[in-house]
Amino acid sequence: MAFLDIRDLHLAMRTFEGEAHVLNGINLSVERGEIWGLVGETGCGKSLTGLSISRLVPSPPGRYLRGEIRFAGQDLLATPEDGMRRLRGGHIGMIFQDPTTNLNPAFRIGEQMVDVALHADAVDPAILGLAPGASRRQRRVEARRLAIAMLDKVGVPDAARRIDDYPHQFSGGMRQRVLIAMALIGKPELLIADEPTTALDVSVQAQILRLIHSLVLEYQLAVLLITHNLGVVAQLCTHVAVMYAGNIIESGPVRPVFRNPTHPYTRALMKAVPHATHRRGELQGLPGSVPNLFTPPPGCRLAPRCPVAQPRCAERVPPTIAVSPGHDVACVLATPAGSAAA
Amino acid sequence: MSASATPDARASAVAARRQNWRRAAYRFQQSWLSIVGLAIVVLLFVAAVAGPSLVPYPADIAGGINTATRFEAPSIAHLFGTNELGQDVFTLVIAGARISLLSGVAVVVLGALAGTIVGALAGYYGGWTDEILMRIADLKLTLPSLILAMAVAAALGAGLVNTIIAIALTWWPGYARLVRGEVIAKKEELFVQVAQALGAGTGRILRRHILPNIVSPIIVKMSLDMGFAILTVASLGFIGIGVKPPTPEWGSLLSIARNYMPDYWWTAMFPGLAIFLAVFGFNLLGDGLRDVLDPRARR
Amino acid sequence: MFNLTRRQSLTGATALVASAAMGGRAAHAQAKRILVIASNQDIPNFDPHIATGYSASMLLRNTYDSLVRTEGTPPKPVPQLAASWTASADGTEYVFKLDPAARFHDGTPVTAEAVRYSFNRLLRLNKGNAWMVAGIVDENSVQPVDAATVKIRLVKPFAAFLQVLPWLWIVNPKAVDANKGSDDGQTYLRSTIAGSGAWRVRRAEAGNLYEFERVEGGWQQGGGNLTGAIWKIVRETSTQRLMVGRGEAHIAVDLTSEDMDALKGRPGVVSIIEPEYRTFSIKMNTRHGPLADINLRRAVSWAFNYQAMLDAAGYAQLMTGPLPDGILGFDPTLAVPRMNLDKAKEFLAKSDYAKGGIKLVMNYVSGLDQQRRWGLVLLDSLRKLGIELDIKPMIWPDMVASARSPETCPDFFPVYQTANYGDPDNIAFAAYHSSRNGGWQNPVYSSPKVDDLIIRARSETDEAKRKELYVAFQKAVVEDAPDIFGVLEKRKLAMRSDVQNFHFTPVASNAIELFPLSLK
Amino acid sequence: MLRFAVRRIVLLVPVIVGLSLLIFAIARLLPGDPVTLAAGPNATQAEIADLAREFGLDQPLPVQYWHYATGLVTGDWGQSIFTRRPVLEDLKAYLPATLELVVVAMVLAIVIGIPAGLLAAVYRDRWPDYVSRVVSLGAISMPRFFLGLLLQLGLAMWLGWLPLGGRFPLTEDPPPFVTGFLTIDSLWAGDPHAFGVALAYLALPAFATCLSPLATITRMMRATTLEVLQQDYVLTERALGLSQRLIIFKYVLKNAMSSTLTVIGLYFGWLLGGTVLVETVFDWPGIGLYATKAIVTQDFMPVMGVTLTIGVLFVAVNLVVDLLYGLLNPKVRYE
Repeated sequence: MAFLDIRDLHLAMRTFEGEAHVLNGINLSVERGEIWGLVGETGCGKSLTGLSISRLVPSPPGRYLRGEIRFAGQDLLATPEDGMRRLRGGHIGMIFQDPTTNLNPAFRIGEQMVDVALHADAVDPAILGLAPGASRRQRRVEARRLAIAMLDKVGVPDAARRIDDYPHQFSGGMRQRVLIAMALIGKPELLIADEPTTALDVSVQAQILRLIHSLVLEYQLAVLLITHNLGVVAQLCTHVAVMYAGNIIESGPVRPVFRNPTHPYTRALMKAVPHATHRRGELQGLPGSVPNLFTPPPGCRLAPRCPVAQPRCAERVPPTIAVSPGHDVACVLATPAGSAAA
Repeated sequence: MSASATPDARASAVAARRQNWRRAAYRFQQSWLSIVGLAIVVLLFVAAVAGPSLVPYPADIAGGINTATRFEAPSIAHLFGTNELGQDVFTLVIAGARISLLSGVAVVVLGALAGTIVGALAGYYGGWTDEILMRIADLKLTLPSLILAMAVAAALGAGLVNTIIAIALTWWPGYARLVRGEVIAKKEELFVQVAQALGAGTGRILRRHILPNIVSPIIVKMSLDMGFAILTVASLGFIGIGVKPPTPEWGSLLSIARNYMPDYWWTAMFPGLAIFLAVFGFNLLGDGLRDVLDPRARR
Repeated sequence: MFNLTRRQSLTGATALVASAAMGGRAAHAQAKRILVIASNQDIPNFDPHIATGYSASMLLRNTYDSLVRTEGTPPKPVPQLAASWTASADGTEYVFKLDPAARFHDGTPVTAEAVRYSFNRLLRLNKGNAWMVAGIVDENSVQPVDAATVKIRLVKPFAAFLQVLPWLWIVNPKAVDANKGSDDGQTYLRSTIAGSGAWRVRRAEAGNLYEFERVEGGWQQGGGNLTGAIWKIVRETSTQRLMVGRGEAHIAVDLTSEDMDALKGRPGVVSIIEPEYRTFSIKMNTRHGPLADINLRRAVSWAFNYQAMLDAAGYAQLMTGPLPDGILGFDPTLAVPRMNLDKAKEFLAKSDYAKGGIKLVMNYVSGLDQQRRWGLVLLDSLRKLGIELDIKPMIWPDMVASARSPETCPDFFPVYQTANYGDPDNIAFAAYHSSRNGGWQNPVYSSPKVDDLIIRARSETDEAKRKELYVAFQKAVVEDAPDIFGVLEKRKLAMRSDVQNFHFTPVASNAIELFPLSLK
Repeated sequence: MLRFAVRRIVLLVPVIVGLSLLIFAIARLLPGDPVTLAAGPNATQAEIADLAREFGLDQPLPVQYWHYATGLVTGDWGQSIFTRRPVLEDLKAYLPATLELVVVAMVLAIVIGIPAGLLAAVYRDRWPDYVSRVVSLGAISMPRFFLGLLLQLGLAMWLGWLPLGGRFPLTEDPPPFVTGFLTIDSLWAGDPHAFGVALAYLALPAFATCLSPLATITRMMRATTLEVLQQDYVLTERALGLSQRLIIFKYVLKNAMSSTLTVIGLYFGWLLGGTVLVETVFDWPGIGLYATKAIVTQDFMPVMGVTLTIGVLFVAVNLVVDLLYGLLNPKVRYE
């Protein structure tokens, strides 16, 4: 079993209009040291997948219909909130999109980092490495030392002084570094990064990506990088999974997938890359928009927009087929590995 | 979108609006508190409109007395008992709904009107006009409105109209601020600029183009203010600076009846409860409406 | 008992509440014997020659002395500063022998000169109670004979002279002269006592309370055991009633009939419901507006629902004409209007307003609930004549201002007249003599015939002849129908049973005299 | 921070001048003839004219305002035309009672309202939320004078636990004046009995006064907490495993407080003028009762004095709130 293993995950969200099936049978396996890029349009369910791993989807309105998420063998959907809390911060770190809104503006960054470190230490005393009888004060001092070290590591200059600054005193890139430091202070094994660079300048983006890359190498992290930017995936990731309307429709190691995109949606996505701005719902070469999730079409969810759709596409969900080792595609037109020549 | 003129798009816009209304109505129904509020307010309006023809002793409303039946405890004949002049308390309380509702509406409408004019002028002209009007409004907000209203009402003399004027005079700054903000925002919008370019006069632009567009926040505020306006009218009545007898205003009924507590509790209890219910009803309704109409407040 | 540590007091705050607030205070008051009187009237001015109203009277009669006091039912003059007095046969000259022991609070003796000084100051300022002796006493009337003897020569005879003396207080000339300022000491006396009374003001919190304490070494002998007293301003009569019921106050002076009913049978509470010379009538504007028509006035008088007025008043009796029952010269056989719609309509038909259809105005003092009730009774009565009534609450000063001229005077002007002295002249002169026109007691009514009767009655010294004159006066007034003669409300006081030695007197009985009172 | 504070304080000057001008204008625009009223029932035309001269009411309006304004600065706030007492002295006597009432009520409202609002938000759409919403709307709708009467009826008349009204037992001397707050003065004097008594007298009026700010603070706190709970940083904090308690009571609370603080400031000022009704019901000797009496007799100077005092206090309280806001909100402080 993989380090992170998501099997047939179904998530429904209740809204005014009814219950929407937002995740529709996600399958994903991530090992330590792998950097997975999870790509797709806004609303395809990639962020919810990330949140599901940390069990941060509020319930209600969220409801898991089926499936399981296993993290280091532990079934997360069956883990009580208390147990989840021990995993968060300590074993699973998360970074979110907008560094300007993800740091609490009313507190010095040190304050927030120290609290995270103390929490991580409560889960795993090795984090601070203090004896069990250490006083609160000692722990705080040590946690602060660790926080400074962490800031230093992610490249915040003059960390010992800046730890007492407020978030608004940092630039966007620096704030994202602070958030990364905060996410990694508990030495997690899995890092979920939800669009970590989207809100940043291109040059800063590259720095952050490089930082993540170096940290992966150092800590043997498993990373789930959620993004809509295929360029980022190409730069950083080892693997990629393409999502559409709650399904992973194509996944595999970056190189084969990018070199040989098989699913019509992936192809459309690849064509869109040069255009930095693409409006929601209007993907290059794909007319129409993301399907209604309340009453999804019975077959392939892309069928109504698909340029190469066939009658059978609308009848049943296409099976997932491995077009090459590890490269899976959910399309009736895909041909299994080995039969391609035929 | 360039397609806004096509029949298709218009139909979908209509559908979207209908959808919005349905959604609003749904949300409103979801909140049973709002329904209770609506029910109370409807009841109040019924009492206000049809009250005099519903009550058992309509003569008492205009000051009819019957000193042979003073201070009778609640009974079938007198649901809320009788007061110091033998008047039927139930009759007076029901008749009071008209007074309270009327004065509440009048205060809010007058306040909104004055505030709208001030706010619109300040927002539209900007500069010194804006500065002076808004400074006055700000200063006005720092003054104790109840004391001010009391002073003005006392100086003008007793009577419902004077009371309403006195309260409305302290009521406008809130609206002035609201309207000014909206006018400044709307002034920059394209349709106003176009009208200006076409040479429309100031009054016309304000009247025809800007004000109609800011009616809905004003109405939301008015609905939220109703309860408080009723409460203020009753407060003045309670202090004894309010209506003239025999007007059956709740606050003054309570003020008089206060002297008969606790022995003749019914004379005080029912007018007091009526004030509470009326204000509560409007507050529930206003709260519900705001939740529905103001998406930011809805969570 | 209260020797608690701070911590105990904090944790035990709730437990303390009941015992501390109630029992503790009671015990405290017992030791000091402080009488608490609840009243709704403030005492804005302490000047004995300016201040009026029963609350000021209470303060003044306790902190100042006058030549004579009043006591009993019917009220009789008894010695105070004057130990004895004589009057000449024609009733124009009085000689008073002052009590040699009398001392002002600063120790100066009360002399004949002080009497002269006080009378002249009263006349000079011409405010307060000066009207009581207006035209009777002038600046040369008071003549010191020696330090302890003073002679007062009246300008003309005044039968009620001794009755008004209790309300004319003697100030300490030395103290006033030292603080005379430019206003004859008005500023000084407004908040300072310069008298010889048995009490002084210990604490004055305007609008809240006035505390009195017994003057140490005061010249008065005897009296009750009180060490102090508090005049507490309590606006709501129901609150006054509750305070007496709970023992938080010993006497409440402004109770309504409903309050008295509620207190009935309450242990520890004594109710005093006594007739008093306080009239209430609704004056009509005889000079301006529709009511200048005598037939309309008569129609109104006959249409008025007297029974309802009486019902709404509670402990009261209807007036028979302008004078209160039982006073000298009162005519119980006088024929006065009582509700009779046929008769009322008859008069209405004779008036210029045979069809009704007019709207009249009545002002009343806002906050005086009885007046409001009677206003509603009038409204209800007038409706039967097809006449509407606009009832306007007003503050008292505005009422007074409206009385200044017939044009500003409302159609109906309700007014209480409290007798300060037990003589018919008090009400007859104040309320019906045309010289008082423009004042609140008699805004507009004027009749040469009535004027003549009043003046003759006032200086007549033969009692039988006086009575005759007053009978004629009553008949003449009723004939003119200037008022709706209303009710004599009974004086309603509630008192804790531990208050001792209280004797009711029908004049200014709510201006409690502290001196004789004791607390058990 | 200091510069910020100084600048704000300097800005108060024109505000106070504006306030005095506005109050003066309102007082002079109102109908009514204070001089005739003051002169009394038997005054002659000459006496009325004298009185007008004495009060300076015969001067042109700008001159009158100048006298009024200079008087304000030199401590002459005019005098009541009826009692002839200096307004400033009356205010000194009555203001502490109102302040004590308002401060105690506000403290109650804050201490209860903030946790209540926080809990309502955390338990959104569950019973604590419903209860707090209905109760707080009910409390806002409750006329304070009616509530006061009911409290008197229940706790004072029927149960007899608490005094009906007033501020201190009549026959006892209040503790020596230090702050004018009887609760503090009695503790200062080391008199626990007087403290208990003062509390007993304070209980009902303070409760009646606190309900409406309590309800408003609860509602405001609920709304802002809900807003804060939606913020990204709360998600981050949860995602990094911080406990719900730590998040709510430390990280959310401080953020939600800063918006609620503004409401608290506004309410404090509003209450100063809004205690009129409670003071009337409970016979609480504060400026509200003082103003009411002056209004009923159309006595201008006390009304102007009270209005100005409340206006200035309102501005001052909001200044303090602004400064506190800076403390809670580092962004403001450093700009």
